[in-house]
Amino acid sequence: MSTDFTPTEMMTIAAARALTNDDVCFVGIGAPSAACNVARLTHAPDITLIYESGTVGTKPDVLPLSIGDGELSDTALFTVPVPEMFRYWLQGGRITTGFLGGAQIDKFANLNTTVVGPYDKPKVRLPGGGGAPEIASNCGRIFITMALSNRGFVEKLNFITSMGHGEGGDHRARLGMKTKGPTRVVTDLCIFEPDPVSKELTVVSIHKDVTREQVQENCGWTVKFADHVEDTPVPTETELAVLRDINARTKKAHEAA
Amino acid sequence: MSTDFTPTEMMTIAAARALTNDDVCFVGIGAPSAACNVARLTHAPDITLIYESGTVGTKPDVLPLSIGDGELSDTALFTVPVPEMFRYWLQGGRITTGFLGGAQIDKFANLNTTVVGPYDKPKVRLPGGGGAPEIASNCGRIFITMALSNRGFVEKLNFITSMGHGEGGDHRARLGMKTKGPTRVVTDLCIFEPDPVSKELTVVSIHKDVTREQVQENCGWTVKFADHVEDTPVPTETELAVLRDINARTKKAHEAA
Amino acid sequence: MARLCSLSEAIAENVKDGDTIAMEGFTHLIPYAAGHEVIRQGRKGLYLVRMTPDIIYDQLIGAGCARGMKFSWGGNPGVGSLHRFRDAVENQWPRPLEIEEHSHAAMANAYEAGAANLPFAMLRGYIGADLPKVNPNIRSVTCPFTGEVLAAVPAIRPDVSIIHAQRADRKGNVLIEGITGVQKEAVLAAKRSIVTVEEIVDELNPPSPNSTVLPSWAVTSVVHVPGGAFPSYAHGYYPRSNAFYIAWDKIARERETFQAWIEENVMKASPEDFAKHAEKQPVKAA
Amino acid sequence: MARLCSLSEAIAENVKDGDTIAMEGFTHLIPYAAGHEVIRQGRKGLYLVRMTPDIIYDQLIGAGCARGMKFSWGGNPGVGSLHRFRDAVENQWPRPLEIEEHSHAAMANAYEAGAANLPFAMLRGYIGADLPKVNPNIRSVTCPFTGEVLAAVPAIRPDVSIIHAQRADRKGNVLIEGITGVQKEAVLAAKRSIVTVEEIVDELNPPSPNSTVLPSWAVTSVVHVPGGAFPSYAHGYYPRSNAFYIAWDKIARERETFQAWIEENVMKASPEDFAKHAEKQPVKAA
Repeated sequence: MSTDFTPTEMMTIAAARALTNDDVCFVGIGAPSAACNVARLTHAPDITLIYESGTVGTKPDVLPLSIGDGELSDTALFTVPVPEMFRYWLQGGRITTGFLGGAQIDKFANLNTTVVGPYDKPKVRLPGGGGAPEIASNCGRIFITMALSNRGFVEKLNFITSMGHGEGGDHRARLGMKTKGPTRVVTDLCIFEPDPVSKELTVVSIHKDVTREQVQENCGWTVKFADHVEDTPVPTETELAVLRDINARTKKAHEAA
Repeated sequence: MSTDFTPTEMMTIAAARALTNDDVCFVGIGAPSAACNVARLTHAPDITLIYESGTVGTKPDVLPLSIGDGELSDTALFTVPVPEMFRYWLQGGRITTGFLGGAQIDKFANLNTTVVGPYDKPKVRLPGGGGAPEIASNCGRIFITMALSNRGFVEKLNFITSMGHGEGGDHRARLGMKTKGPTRVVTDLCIFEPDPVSKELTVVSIHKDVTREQVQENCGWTVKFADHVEDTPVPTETELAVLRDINARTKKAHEAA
Repeated sequence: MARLCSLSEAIAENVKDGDTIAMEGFTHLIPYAAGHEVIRQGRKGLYLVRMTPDIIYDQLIGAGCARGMKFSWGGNPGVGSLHRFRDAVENQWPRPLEIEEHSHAAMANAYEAGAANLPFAMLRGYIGADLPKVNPNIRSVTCPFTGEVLAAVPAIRPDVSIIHAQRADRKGNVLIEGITGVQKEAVLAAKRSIVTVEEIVDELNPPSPNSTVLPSWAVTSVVHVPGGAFPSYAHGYYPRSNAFYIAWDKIARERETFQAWIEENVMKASPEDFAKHAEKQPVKAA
Repeated sequence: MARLCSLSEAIAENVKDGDTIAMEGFTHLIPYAAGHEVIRQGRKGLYLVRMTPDIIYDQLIGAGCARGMKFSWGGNPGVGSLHRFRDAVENQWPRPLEIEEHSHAAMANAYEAGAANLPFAMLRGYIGADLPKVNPNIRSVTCPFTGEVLAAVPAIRPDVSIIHAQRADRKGNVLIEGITGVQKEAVLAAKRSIVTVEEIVDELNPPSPNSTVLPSWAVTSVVHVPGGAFPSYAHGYYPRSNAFYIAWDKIARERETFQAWIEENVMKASPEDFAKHAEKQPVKAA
């Protein structure tokens, strides 16, 4: 067992662990993409990874910089037009797990990637929703991974780009959604899961050498901890080796071209 | 110039002549298919033929028996799924000419291929509309070809499968259609075109050795003749040779398999 | 993930009495072997869906498997009428057949909407046509931006869809080539699906990255049935038997000749009997 | 039929001041050379449409060609912000930019509806999201069968769409392979269209009968511009220049460095300058 790892490595590996061979996973770019490919290269070799560029069953050898790098199509089972991706595969209800990141999240796992400040006069104009609004509603369940910080984990979002559990409780069901929504948020310090009833994000596992105080200091709301908080198992040597290998290959590839 | 030809040959060749190199033509099976391919093999080598099976730019060496024979896909520029054919290409307004046949037609070029007798208790249950209802409304213009007969050319249809000029006049425009509808009906005895105002089918050309009386005897309504009725030019040797060649190849191919 | 199994298992597990069932194939790749297995297993009360109910549904209707049919063109393509279909509609033999009739455009859009998990499809269609007068499932929807009125039909969501394809790999990923019709949509719109294939291969190797593939996890059962599309054809494998389509007109015209044909060629036959049809070479290589 | 011509002719004939214009390409096959020609010809007041306005639209916005933009994700993929886009939205520099913002699903459906000649698209979308509160072009439609309420957006119908593709034949038929994005829909939804290609060939020879082909009669202009998708990529021809995407962040961050780059690499350059980028081999053969 290795003890020499960074918080980001821990985050990626902890995120990867929740995926299984049976998952058909809609992969967001960045941290989600790293986690999904670590899962594929370790315990879930048969996982189906789908990127919104239309690539289905892709097995990239290096992590894509963009959602539509050539690597994704080269290694895919097949590639469909983008309208088909959103109509038949995502809206069609064929995706078991959507894996998202975001700029900001609130305690009900709603995400903001649109604006900081008022929409009409933004303080910061972020990229926008992309696929997230419908990924969040149409996938069987949602995993989220982002580094814990006061800027990112906020009490109230300026803008809900994609709905998590809305105002909490049965809000999703009241809007007619039959999917589960966010079931896990993996950060570099801890793992949250929504409370079964209130749906408020609750710390269920803390990474090695992290304290509850550190979690609270880096989160913009008053953090709830589960009755029993687990210690996140540290990365195995295999997990770390796989992650570092793919990161090294990726760095080399992205700097080359 | 040949004089030895059958009425059906005259019909097919007369139908073929109205097509040009610039046409993108949605081809019905049977007589329309023969006419379109004679056009392609004579004066309109660059015509684009499309069959509703999804085959685009097809150049069959033998006439297909069905709308989706392998010959059509083998010789096509490309083949699209049937929903795409009806959505992007037909409804998309990309087709200049639709070429239809039918079991029954009335004087406003409405077609019936659904039932003879009441819909609920039909005397004869015909195959139904297939692509015709939307071919009739979405193609730039419609050509129709069918043999003239009292059973086929009727005063009143039991059922309008696809609308031609409806009740005549500006009926199409009143329903919001921007396409021309049927502009020519080619039979084995004569050629009809709609009157510019009333839209009633009017004989504009009569084939060799056919009399006005024969036309009237074989038509279920009182036939209108144009002020100036032309003599349909008889088939050229090339036209006849091409038609007979493809018919012979077709007969051989269909009996073989 | 798709289960690779025998045809009798696939039909027994996935096709139930009373199901809404779509066997698709637009002239090409029609799943005849599977249709025969449905007849052999004696399914009753099926609600048949198919754009072009040709011989395969004439056989199911004549054999008494069907209670109703949704369709857009019911004929023997290039030949004439479907005599068993007409006998059911005109004379209720062997039992009455409830019909719901659409245009091709509406059916194709309805499958597309089913695959896209939408409750209905809209189209610029049926203008000036009589079908909306006799089919209460043709309605309308108004554009919330322009006010334009469009035709609307319910999405098709079969209990089970059955198609035939060229090949599958051992994981159950399926490749379809040539005239693909509405088969992909029919499978994705259905709760369960069966794909019979000409070949099972180690590597699917689609010829283009954009080839038509159904991934294993979107299919319920995959069955190896060489020749299973006869008398239709499999692009790259064997040609359409136009001669059989022409011959069917006589076979199906009388109840007795039809029943004798079914007894001999379906009830006493097996899926393996289709293999002989796979041996003919296409006139042109694909 | 498509006209084969030079890029300057194609842009001069088809792109007018004030046009609604879509330059599409989902990371792959982005028509950069054509975008540069639009800047060089000094078009003004363009209303830009694109799902993922990345560097190509950052350049057009910063160069002052645009009055507005409809989009669903505006960023430098994998790198960060589009600084010229942000400067226009946050500081109205070089001019104000009216924006209409959607989700990817809505934009993809809106292109699809445009290609299908429908006035609007419907989707199960935007549930619980805030965009409908700020975008009056997100409305709803009710299913006439189930009563379910779905989101509705207007169809996208550009005056002109521009895409890049792998190859065309001499008649102007175009083949697109790999990640095809919404390019086919963008072309079919538009009044006019320009396709720049890596190669002009005698025979198109699509690898599959079901390959993505745009026939000559559905395209206005076809232009031979090898390397014309750089710094994006052309599947089978050359790889994406991730290094350029990373470098762009610094170039675009300040107005001065941006303007110097445009002057040097667009205003003083020509379409032929893209050819050098076509010489790099992809890491993996397609």
